[in-house]
Amino acid sequence: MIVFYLLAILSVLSAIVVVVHRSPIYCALALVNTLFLIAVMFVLLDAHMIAFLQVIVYAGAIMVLFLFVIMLLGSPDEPASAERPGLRTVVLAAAVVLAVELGAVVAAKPGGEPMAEPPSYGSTQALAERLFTTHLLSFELTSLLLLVAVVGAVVMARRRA
Amino acid sequence: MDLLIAFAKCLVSLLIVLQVGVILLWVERKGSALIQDRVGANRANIFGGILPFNLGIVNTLMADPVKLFHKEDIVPEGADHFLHWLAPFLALFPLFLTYAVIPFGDVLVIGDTTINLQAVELNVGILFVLAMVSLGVYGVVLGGWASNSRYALLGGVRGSAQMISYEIAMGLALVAVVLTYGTLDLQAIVRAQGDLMWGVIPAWGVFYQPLALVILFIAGMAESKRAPFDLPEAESELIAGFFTEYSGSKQSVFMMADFVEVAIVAALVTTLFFGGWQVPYLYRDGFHFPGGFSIAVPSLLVTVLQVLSFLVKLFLFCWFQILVRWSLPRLRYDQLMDLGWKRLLPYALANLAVSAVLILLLQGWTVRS
Amino acid sequence: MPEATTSLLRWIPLLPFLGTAACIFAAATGKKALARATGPGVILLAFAVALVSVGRFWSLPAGGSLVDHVYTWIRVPPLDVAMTFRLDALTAVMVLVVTGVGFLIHLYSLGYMHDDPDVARYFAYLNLFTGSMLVLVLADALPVLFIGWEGVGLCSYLLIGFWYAELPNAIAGRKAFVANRVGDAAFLIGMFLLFWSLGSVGTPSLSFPDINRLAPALAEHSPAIVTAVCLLLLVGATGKSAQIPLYVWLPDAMAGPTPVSALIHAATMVTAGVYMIARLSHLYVLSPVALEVVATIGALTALFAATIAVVQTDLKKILAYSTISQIGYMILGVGVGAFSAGVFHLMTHAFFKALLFLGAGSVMHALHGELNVFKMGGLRKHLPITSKTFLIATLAIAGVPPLAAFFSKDMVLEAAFAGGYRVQWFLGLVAAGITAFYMFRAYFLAFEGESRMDPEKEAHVHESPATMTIPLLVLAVLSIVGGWVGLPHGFLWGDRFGDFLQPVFATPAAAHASAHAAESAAHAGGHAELATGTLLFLMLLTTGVALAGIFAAWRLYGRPSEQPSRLQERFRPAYEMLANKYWVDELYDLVFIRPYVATSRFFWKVVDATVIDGVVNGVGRVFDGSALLWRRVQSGNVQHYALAMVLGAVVTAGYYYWVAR
Amino acid sequence: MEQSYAAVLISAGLCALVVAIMVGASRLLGTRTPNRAKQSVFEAGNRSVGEVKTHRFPVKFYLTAILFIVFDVEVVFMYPWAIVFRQLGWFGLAEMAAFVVVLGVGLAYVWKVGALEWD
Amino acid sequence: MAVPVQHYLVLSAILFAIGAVGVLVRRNVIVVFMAIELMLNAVNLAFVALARQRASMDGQVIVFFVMTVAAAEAAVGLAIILANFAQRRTLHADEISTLRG
Repeated sequence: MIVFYLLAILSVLSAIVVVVHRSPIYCALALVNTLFLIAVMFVLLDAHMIAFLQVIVYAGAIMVLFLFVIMLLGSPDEPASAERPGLRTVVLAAAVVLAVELGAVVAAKPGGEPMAEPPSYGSTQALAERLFTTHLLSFELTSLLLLVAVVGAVVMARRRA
Repeated sequence: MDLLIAFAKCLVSLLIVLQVGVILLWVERKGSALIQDRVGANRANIFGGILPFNLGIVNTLMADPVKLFHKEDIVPEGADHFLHWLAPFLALFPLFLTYAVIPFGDVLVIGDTTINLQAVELNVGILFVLAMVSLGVYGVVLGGWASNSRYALLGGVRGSAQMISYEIAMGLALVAVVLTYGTLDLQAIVRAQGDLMWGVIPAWGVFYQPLALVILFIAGMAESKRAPFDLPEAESELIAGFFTEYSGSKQSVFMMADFVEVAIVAALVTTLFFGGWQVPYLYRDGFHFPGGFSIAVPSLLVTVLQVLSFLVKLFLFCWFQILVRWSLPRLRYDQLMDLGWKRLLPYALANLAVSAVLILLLQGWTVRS
Repeated sequence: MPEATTSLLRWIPLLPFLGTAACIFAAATGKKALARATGPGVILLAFAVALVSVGRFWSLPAGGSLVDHVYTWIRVPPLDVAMTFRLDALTAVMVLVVTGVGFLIHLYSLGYMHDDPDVARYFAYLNLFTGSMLVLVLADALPVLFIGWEGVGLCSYLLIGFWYAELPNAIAGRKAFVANRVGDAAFLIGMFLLFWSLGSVGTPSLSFPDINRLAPALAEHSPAIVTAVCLLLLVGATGKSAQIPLYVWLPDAMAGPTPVSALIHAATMVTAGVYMIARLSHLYVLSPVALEVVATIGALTALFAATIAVVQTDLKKILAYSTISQIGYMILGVGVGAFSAGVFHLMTHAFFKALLFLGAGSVMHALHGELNVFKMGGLRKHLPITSKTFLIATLAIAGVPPLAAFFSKDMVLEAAFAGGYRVQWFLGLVAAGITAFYMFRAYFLAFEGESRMDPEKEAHVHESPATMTIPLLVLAVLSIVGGWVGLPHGFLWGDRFGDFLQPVFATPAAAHASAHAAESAAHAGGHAELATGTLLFLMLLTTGVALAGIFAAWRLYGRPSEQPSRLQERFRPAYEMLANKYWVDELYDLVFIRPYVATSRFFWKVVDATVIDGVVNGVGRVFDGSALLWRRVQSGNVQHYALAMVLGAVVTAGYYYWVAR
Repeated sequence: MEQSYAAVLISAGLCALVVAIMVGASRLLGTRTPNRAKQSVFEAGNRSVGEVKTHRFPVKFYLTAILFIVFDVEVVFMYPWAIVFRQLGWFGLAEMAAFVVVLGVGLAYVWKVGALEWD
Repeated sequence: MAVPVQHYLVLSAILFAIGAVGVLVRRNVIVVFMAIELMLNAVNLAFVALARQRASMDGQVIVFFVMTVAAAEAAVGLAIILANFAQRRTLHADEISTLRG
């Protein structure tokens, strides 16, 4: 219980850091931190496999790619003047409203007690069985997605040379 | 009570890894000296003169840390202090954590409580290892980035590129192992290696997945960024690469990280391919030799023996890595990448395919999980 | 019905298709030698396979059949079409004829097309054609049959327009295609109707065994539908088999290379209709009306085409009309319920008609494309083999005993007579006489008498190469002995052929009893089987008619005389009518084509150009105008778009929260 | 399960503590006498010129990272597969074969365009 | 003991909104991308929470796929950023307003 709220607050804070910090690399690190906290929440939600995937794929791969780009481009801290106050207020307002609404919508729906779960719930076994039978097609399509991604990325990246 | 035991176990594994790290430091020095026919580190002499004899290893164990910790901590100008501190932390922390899931013994039976000799009993241990390893990159990247230096940056980029390149091969090798044992639980894998093939040969992973062993070993050594894969550090050209700008304890932490990584590779190889803490023919109640005759052994002694066998294997493979490190010349960067992408990756895939087919062809081939 | 499964049959059509592939490859890479080798080679192989499988079939008990289930083609319950090949007696005959005669024609083509640059493409088409026909005859279900049905249609189009460089050829090909389409449409509708209606008497299916099984029940259920189906299919048959009213494409089909004409007319395509009706005999016998129509169309066509043939001057045209009329006989045969007779005539016809066309081709070869019989004459001394074989074929088709067509044609007529179709029988009889007349007219003009060729052509007239003459000889032999397998009942070994085919067909007895009892009673004392006396009489009658025709031909054309032109003068109008083929083409042009063109023009000019284009352009303009307005929104700044998205999300979420909860 | 993750937390805490101490040690124990020479970035004796952060690298490194991501995901997909492999049998093998083959095409492409060539 | 699923959902809504703000206000395209990843994660959290609520693995499987998509998206997106940077020498979102390359 407490663990969750602790995590929640921390994650919100570091998410805010992601959005507001001026140095991209700090943003990246804050994001990694957020991802970790979310991973822990996954553990709380009995999604053990997913939690580790979160760390491996997001923290271990995607964020590394971000860091790479930041290093490759040596992206400088952006000047605070870049922001335009007018837009900012609008956006903030919109965001707050959105958050409230979404929160309200989901909170409005009665949740009740979580359904009883089979002992194997969240285990790699259970995930795998689902993934490789019911979601077989999506799984195979994923490979196509990745293929396209790699080709596209290579093409784009090599254009500079 | 449980928490206490857990705490104790974590402490033990931490101590093991710490000691292994420091000892490796000494082994590195003396070992390299041995290889190169030198005397090696022989100046430090604690209580010199007071004691009639030289304390040998103890000198290194004491002297090195003490010296390093008392050095000045220099942060270059224009560097980001926080990141400069964070980098070494992130370099070492995940490695320590990795060690927590490695089972260093079977069970310890005290009275009626049996304690599983594994600091963290995760049923997804291998994923844990993989996750931690994948985090190792951050230390390198940040180290390079934080210390506002070209050498460091170059070393950082190189290092991270190298690590991720070999992570794939490593991951695939691990998959092959998982395929063989059908579980992600390291302890279970070790236990599975307890029984015998054809009643004689211990069913160690090395007999099932030789190629995976080789790949894992090479990839692991590349991960640890030591010769012959030490381009990111490359004293001779990059002056320690990403931790060029580090000094004192921070630098020692980076070096420590290298040794710990060596230890972890050794531990992984031991656990996955050489039966971990298993002693051939030794079971919880004693030895049972193929011939049928057996020797009863008290359970405590069994545990001790098993832990010992684990440590022995561990050091064996550490030593092997040090041998390699002092024997082979450094790769060129293109060679490095070729090895990673054009050799290990395809081999790992092929190995996986072959094992999968074999498993299906002769189901009994592998240890059931 | 005992069945033996085998995987042999699939190779019979498959081989030609492989050949097609090879030839296309050859055409693409210009390897003519390859095409020359594979083209005839695969057909020979197919023939061998066919022989083997027929031999296997022989060993089965009577009424048995070989079955080769290749795969399930369509499964959309209740429709379930299996790609299955079945070889029963009927198919056995057809397969042997198609592959055998087909091979001879291929062989002949080697010589005939020797100098043609496109020989590879030619063989590709030819193989495809043969393969399709084999699918057609081997098919065990109506849709599968339809594949071959369409295939031969397509190939006829391709082959007739083979020398597409010349416009007439292209047009002729198109004509053939369109005429076939009309028939095919009807065929399809018939097929659907059949399927749909079978649903009302059991699980609908289109495989022939099921059709045969369910047919009686269907006839019980609603005879009208059976008739409708039969007639629709008949229309399809008239398209393929060039019967009234859809025969018009065939004479023009002469545009193609002569061997192709031989293939189309003798072995494969045009017989498809006859085969189809014979195959569905169990269905047809249940609809006396349909049978009546079939028989009438057959007889009419036979006479009609024969009369046209009388005045043609183009050798191939003559043969073309003779084909139409001969097929008329076959249709007549199946129409009067004497299916075996029809098929019998089909087989013999395959022999002598192929022979005739190849002979004609040989003549063309010698005369460099000259086809006008009045520009020939006296070829006998130049082309000994061709002329002899041609003579044999002519005798055969004229129905002179004991050559092939005598027995088959006679059997058809006698069946018609016996069946009480007296009118049709009479038409057929007359047609027989005319046939004999015009065939010998052609023969005399072309080969006898003194030459009317222009000198420089006559200079180097030469007999054709062996590859062309060998098929001639073989076919000649077949044309002589081909008919002996089916003697009339009671003579020597009798009608072996009919006995062989009997298990396949439905006995038309039922049809007789129901439909023709009345007339039969009126005509021949209601006795279907003929007394030997009557039989003999009939045979003598037909022979006599034939001889009369021959004699007439000899009187008019056998020796130089002015009589033909005089007759021509005297019966000017009749002559005109025949020469213009009863103006049928013009009629069709008037009735169908012009109105069609007119309507099309209307839709093009008015509907399409004005209405549709107007709308389209209008829409375009609307957007064009509004774009001027909207482009302001497109700043190109991604984040503005994102903002829009978020606002949208806000609104949506708000809707769900406040409105739709 | 839960208490095993508790163990993770515990050992994480321990490790964090130890490492933090090790890293901070010389801040506590070491002397601090900063001066320009010490602080200056090492450039083999030369004076450092220009802005380091804007120094850019060959795109090759980036390509490597992309490849890494793609294959990392592949590997990640393989773990669950390996777990249930014995249940899936040949079918499972076929699935993964299709998957890997497609990605293999990607590797082949990258290989062919020479993104793996380091000169 | 168990945290009601709504709390997870609310949290994910908040994170989502924060991410949206990042996407909208930041000018550095790389950071914008990070914000997008943040939003993706917020959604993942919702998925897993609901999966737990309904005791069905599908939610987790979908998260699996979302991660894959995120990986692909990051790879391509960053590649585009690189190419764009090579052309215009900028990471400033406002200045990247044409598709012309």
